[in-house]
Amino acid sequence: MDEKEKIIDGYRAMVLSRTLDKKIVMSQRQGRVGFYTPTMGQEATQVGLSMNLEDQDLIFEYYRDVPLMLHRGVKPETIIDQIIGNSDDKEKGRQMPSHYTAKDHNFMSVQSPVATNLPPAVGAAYSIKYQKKDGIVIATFGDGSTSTPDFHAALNLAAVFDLPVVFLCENNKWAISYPVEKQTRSEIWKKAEGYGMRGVLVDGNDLLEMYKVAKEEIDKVRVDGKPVLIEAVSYRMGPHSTSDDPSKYRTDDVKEGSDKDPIVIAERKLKMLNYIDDQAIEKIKVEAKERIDRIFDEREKIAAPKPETMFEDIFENSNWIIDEERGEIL
Amino acid sequence: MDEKEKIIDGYRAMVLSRTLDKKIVMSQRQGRVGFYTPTMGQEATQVGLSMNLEDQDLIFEYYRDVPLMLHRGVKPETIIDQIIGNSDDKEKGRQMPSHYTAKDHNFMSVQSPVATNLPPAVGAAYSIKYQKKDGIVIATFGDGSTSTPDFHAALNLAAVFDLPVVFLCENNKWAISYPVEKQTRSEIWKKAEGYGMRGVLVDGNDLLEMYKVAKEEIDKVRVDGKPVLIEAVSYRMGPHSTSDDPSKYRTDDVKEGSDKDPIVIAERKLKMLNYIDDQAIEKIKVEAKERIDRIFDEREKIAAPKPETMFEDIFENSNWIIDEERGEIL
Amino acid sequence: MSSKTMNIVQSINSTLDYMMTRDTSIILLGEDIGIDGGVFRVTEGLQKKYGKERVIDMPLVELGIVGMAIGMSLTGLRAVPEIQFQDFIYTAFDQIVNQAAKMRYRSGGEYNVPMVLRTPYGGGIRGGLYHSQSGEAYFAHTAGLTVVTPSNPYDAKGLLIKSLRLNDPVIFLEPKKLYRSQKQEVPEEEYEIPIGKASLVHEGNDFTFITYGSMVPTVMNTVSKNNLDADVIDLRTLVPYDGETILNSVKKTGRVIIVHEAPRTLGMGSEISAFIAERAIDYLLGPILRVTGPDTPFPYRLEEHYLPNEMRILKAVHKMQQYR
Amino acid sequence: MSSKTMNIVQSINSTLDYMMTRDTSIILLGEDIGIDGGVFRVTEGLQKKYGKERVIDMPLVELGIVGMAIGMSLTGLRAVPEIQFQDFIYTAFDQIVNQAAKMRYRSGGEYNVPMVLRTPYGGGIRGGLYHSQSGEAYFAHTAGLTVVTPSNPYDAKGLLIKSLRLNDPVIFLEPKKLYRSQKQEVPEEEYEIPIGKASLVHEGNDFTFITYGSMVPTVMNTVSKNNLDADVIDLRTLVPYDGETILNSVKKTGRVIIVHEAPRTLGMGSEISAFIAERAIDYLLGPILRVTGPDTPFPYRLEEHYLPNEMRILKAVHKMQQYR
Ligand SMILES: Cc1ncc(C[n+]2csc(CCOP(=O)(O)OP(=O)(O)O)c2C)c(N)n1
Ligand SMILES: Cc1ncc(C[n+]2csc(CCOP(=O)(O)OP(=O)(O)O)c2C)c(N)n1
Ligand SMILES: [Mg+2]
Ligand SMILES: [Mg+2]
Repeated sequence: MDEKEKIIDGYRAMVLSRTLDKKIVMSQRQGRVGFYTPTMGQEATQVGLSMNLEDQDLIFEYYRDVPLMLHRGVKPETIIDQIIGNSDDKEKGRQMPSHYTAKDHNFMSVQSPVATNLPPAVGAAYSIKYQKKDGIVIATFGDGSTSTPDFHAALNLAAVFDLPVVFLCENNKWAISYPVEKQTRSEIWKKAEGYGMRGVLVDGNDLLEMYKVAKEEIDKVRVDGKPVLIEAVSYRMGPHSTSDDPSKYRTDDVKEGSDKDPIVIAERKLKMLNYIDDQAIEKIKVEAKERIDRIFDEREKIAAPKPETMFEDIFENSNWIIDEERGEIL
Repeated sequence: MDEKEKIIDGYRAMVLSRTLDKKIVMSQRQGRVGFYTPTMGQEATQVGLSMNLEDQDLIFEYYRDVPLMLHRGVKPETIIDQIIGNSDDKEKGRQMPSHYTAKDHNFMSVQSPVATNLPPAVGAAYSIKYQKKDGIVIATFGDGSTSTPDFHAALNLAAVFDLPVVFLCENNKWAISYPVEKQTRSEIWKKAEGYGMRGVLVDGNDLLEMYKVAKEEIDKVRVDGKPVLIEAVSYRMGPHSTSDDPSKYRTDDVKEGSDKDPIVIAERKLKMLNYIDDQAIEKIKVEAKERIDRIFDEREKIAAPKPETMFEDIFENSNWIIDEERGEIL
Repeated sequence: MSSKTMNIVQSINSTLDYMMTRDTSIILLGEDIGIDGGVFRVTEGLQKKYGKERVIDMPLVELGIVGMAIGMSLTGLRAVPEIQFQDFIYTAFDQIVNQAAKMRYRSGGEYNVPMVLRTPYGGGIRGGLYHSQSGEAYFAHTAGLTVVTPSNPYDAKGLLIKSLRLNDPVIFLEPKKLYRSQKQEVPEEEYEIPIGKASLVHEGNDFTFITYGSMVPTVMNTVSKNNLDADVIDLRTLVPYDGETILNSVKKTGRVIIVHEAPRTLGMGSEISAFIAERAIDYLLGPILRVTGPDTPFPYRLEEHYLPNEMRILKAVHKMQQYR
Repeated sequence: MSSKTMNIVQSINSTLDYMMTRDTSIILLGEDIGIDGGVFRVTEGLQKKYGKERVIDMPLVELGIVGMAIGMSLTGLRAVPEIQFQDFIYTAFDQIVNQAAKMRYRSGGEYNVPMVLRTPYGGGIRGGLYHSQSGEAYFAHTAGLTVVTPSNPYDAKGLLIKSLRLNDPVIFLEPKKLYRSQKQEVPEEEYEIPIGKASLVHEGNDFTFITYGSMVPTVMNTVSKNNLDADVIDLRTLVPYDGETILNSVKKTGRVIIVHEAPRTLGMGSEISAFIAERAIDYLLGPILRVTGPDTPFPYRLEEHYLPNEMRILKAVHKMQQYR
């Protein structure tokens, strides 16, 4: 794919993700989905990063990484199946919505306790280095997550052992109701220095900028095998989750379609570059909408997982305790 | 006390501590003490800090802070009672040696999991600020402890809430067998910046230097109420503990009486200032030795705690479960 | 005596308010508890009333929330940390079991930690693996912790007031499934429910049901719908549990069924069962049965199969009835 | 068949060596395990033999040790993290219970964590509050963890080999009191001890002693010194425990005494007792008794009063004998 195609393709993933996002949020309001953490506003950050990844790279993602997953080739079906928790869901309907798994694209399984994906990400990077494999590890998390114990442990260890990890902090300015200014008295990217690691700040609202900076950084990681902390600043345009009401704690909403919307920013830039025009944009959007609507309706019809699946996968082999409990409950 | 007296007094505390240290280590070899973490080498760091403290200050110390305790006025008896775990021990013989408590001098009770004293120290500073009391909080820990989750949580919170905490990292270069160069890729004092906090480096082997730098920093904390991270570099002259054999992992020992011994450094400087001469030094050392020998022999004779004390202080009021267990065991 | 109709959320909220007015040493801290009023709205309005210094919105670090609460409680305050979901408490586990629980003991009684750690727990809200856990056994196994869980608005108030007057750490577990599921008259004046005292919420002769928290309504419904002639004991305090009330009932009925949501292996039911097997074996007319969550993580879509329900309780009843 | 006389430390050390030679995916990580050989010398010599990349001296962060081990085990390696003392594991508790234990389940079986977490536990070395804890119940209560503890050099080898061949996380608890207290012939060739299979280390008709880890020698000495006609069951695996062996013995003797070091409330004994009270109530000739550590933190100077001993076990025996 040439550079232009690659960028248009990135934009297309952003639109697909936004379309899916809105579909799920709407479906949640209609009672068709139980819960969801919207990703609106973080599309450029994630896609810009993803555009630099290779097949063998491992990704320890967090719950808001739908754009990243879609761009990397995970099908919307996978996302929707997880959100509905139907019997096609790779996780067998076990996790609440927004906790995806996609091993076929090297995505780990998302946990809820924030940033606890980071130390395992470092361990995975150790594996790669030790086994002399190709590839790097991406570990993503929010601004709030920088306060956690796991953030500290992971960054220090990745630096100490010279491991190829890209720590992507998706600074969307909020941790539920708590603003990033109160989370810490330092800029996030500057925390890297305290670990003896490179740190960079990038405008995560701007697809092209994000693509460029991530490229520079990821190229370095591939060469020198050392970690980097990227702080990509965007904005959480939606509520924290479908259970959240941001009007309780903030007034500075960024509206969809406004100047600060990363999709609008991308469109402006791509038009300036003559990569796309209004017609192309319209086509991309219509296609995305039709695709998502169709898929969603289709996936919704898939049955729930069978009750007996509840007792699978605790261990590779079951044991008498689980067997008895299954017998008693089913 | 004038400045000169204060400094001589500091030196005296260093000698007292060193004397006690050697006495305990020797007693451990003789089977009179079960375990001990020597403090040899960290006297100047601790005393230099302590010289700037006031009565109301709260101290969340760690297991190697005997010089600090002694300088602040904790009696050697208190230390020895704890180490023996006799019935006069304030902790009732419950903790293994080196885990002191001295509430009368505002010392907390030492725990083993390293650095887990730091978040409570921040909470105590919050109390002081909230209740508009005087005083600051001192929290001490080793170089290895900077890798812990609690270090990160505490520094970030102290900065976010503008709390009067002095974080004293006693960098003695080793965490048992693990050298500080491998613990982290950054200088420790530089980690402060990642929390938006002041950080300073000081020669913790030099009593006068330590006193001066700690004074500057503590004065600031008393005025602006904001935290600081002080990295005081010294050297763990002894083994990690009486169970440890440093010859397995290091060869660069600092010998007692050598140029790098903080007591030797202090003596040289104090003599240059004409604060003391060889005779005065000898007198201080002899007095310390006689005092410690006498106290140790005396405290050793104190009986063990009574078995029933094992069942006290789990809660303010006992409950039937504990009562029954006591009945069954005693 | 005046009273108000309230759910558990309202009861805890108004009790915190009541106590904060009277005991100025009480201070709340947690994620999103201030301006947002808590993700379950339990602390709604309190920051507005008591200020940001007393109802503290915290950075995202449970270890720091609990750690700071310990330090506050060591120095004249009475901290009430909230952990947003009990599932996230494990990142602060060391502070709880190695610091808070052992402070009085290790300091020979010189220091103590009068902290009330509040946290919603259990399933019933479609939270899946990480928003549904019932971890009470971890705390109940830890010497030095008092573990409390109310099952209704009235008890919530009395237990919370009492907890806020203890001088040792309390783990105050709020069954989130019941937060808004029932309303009850709650007196406006203050009252305490003693720690260690269970509530006999139904009386009968054939069975002893021992339960607590979210399972109390499930058991009660099963008992009344099926006209079971049974004692139902709501433990309210898990440590120290009320051995006397349990024994009295067991000696009367001889048939014990313990019901809880948490996984069976080493769940609270195992302790209660062992206690009975130690003290009242002669009175038993059948096995001691446990109806609990299974030893699996908590599933999202199949939540209703995970949670003990009427059918499973009746299965145990029938098993017991067939005995001998 | 050749064999060597070894203590537990030597048995684990040589087994790690044996397995590392054969399974190149095994990798060790922990504090002071490399150049220093571990504070109990369990990993002595291994770094020299296998290199610093394979026997990793780690910075001081348990959360990171376990977290990295999980990541390694997800990606083709088989990590063997060591926690220097089990008492310090709580700072990594979330990684253990929320990550390692739930990985296979939450990913629908796509991912798994073949990690063997080794850690010395229990009292007997004058370690006081923070170097003596027996926290096995915390792990045994956690769905998704296999919990193993050997009581002698022979079992240590067989259990460790088996653990290193499981594809799920194992908590491998080493009773530090026994590390060097006994020598035994350990075959040089490999053998596995199955997970979930207890060992009947003494046979008799009057009593069933159920125990594990550091208490096995204590119970065995009491039995032989006092000529007790008793079964002694060494559980070896705590989860899944060997229900069959337990039931067979209980049905034979009718008198059960469970012995462990950990605090009584919700200690492993409560689960075993509840299991028996559920399945074999008719066979019981007396109460199910527990001889355990009390519900207090672990004291330094009074350690010998904390640990169950012959006197306390005999007290239980007499209590049982007086029954009926
Ligand atoms: C350890 C832990 N504590 C609390 C929560 C509850 N919680 C879920 S998301 C969230 C905020 C996360 O903020 P941030 O890291 O900035 O990510 P964002 O949601 O903004 O993308 C909180 C507090 C959690 N999931 N994990
Ligand atoms: C959480 C935790 N992990 C491991 C240990 C075991 N341990 C005791 S001291 C120590 C090294 C501490 O090094 P440092 O912080 O530099 O302090 P120092 O002993 O050098 O004064 C270790 C690993 C512990 N006490 N706590
Ligand atoms: Mg955020
Ligand atoms: Mg050190």
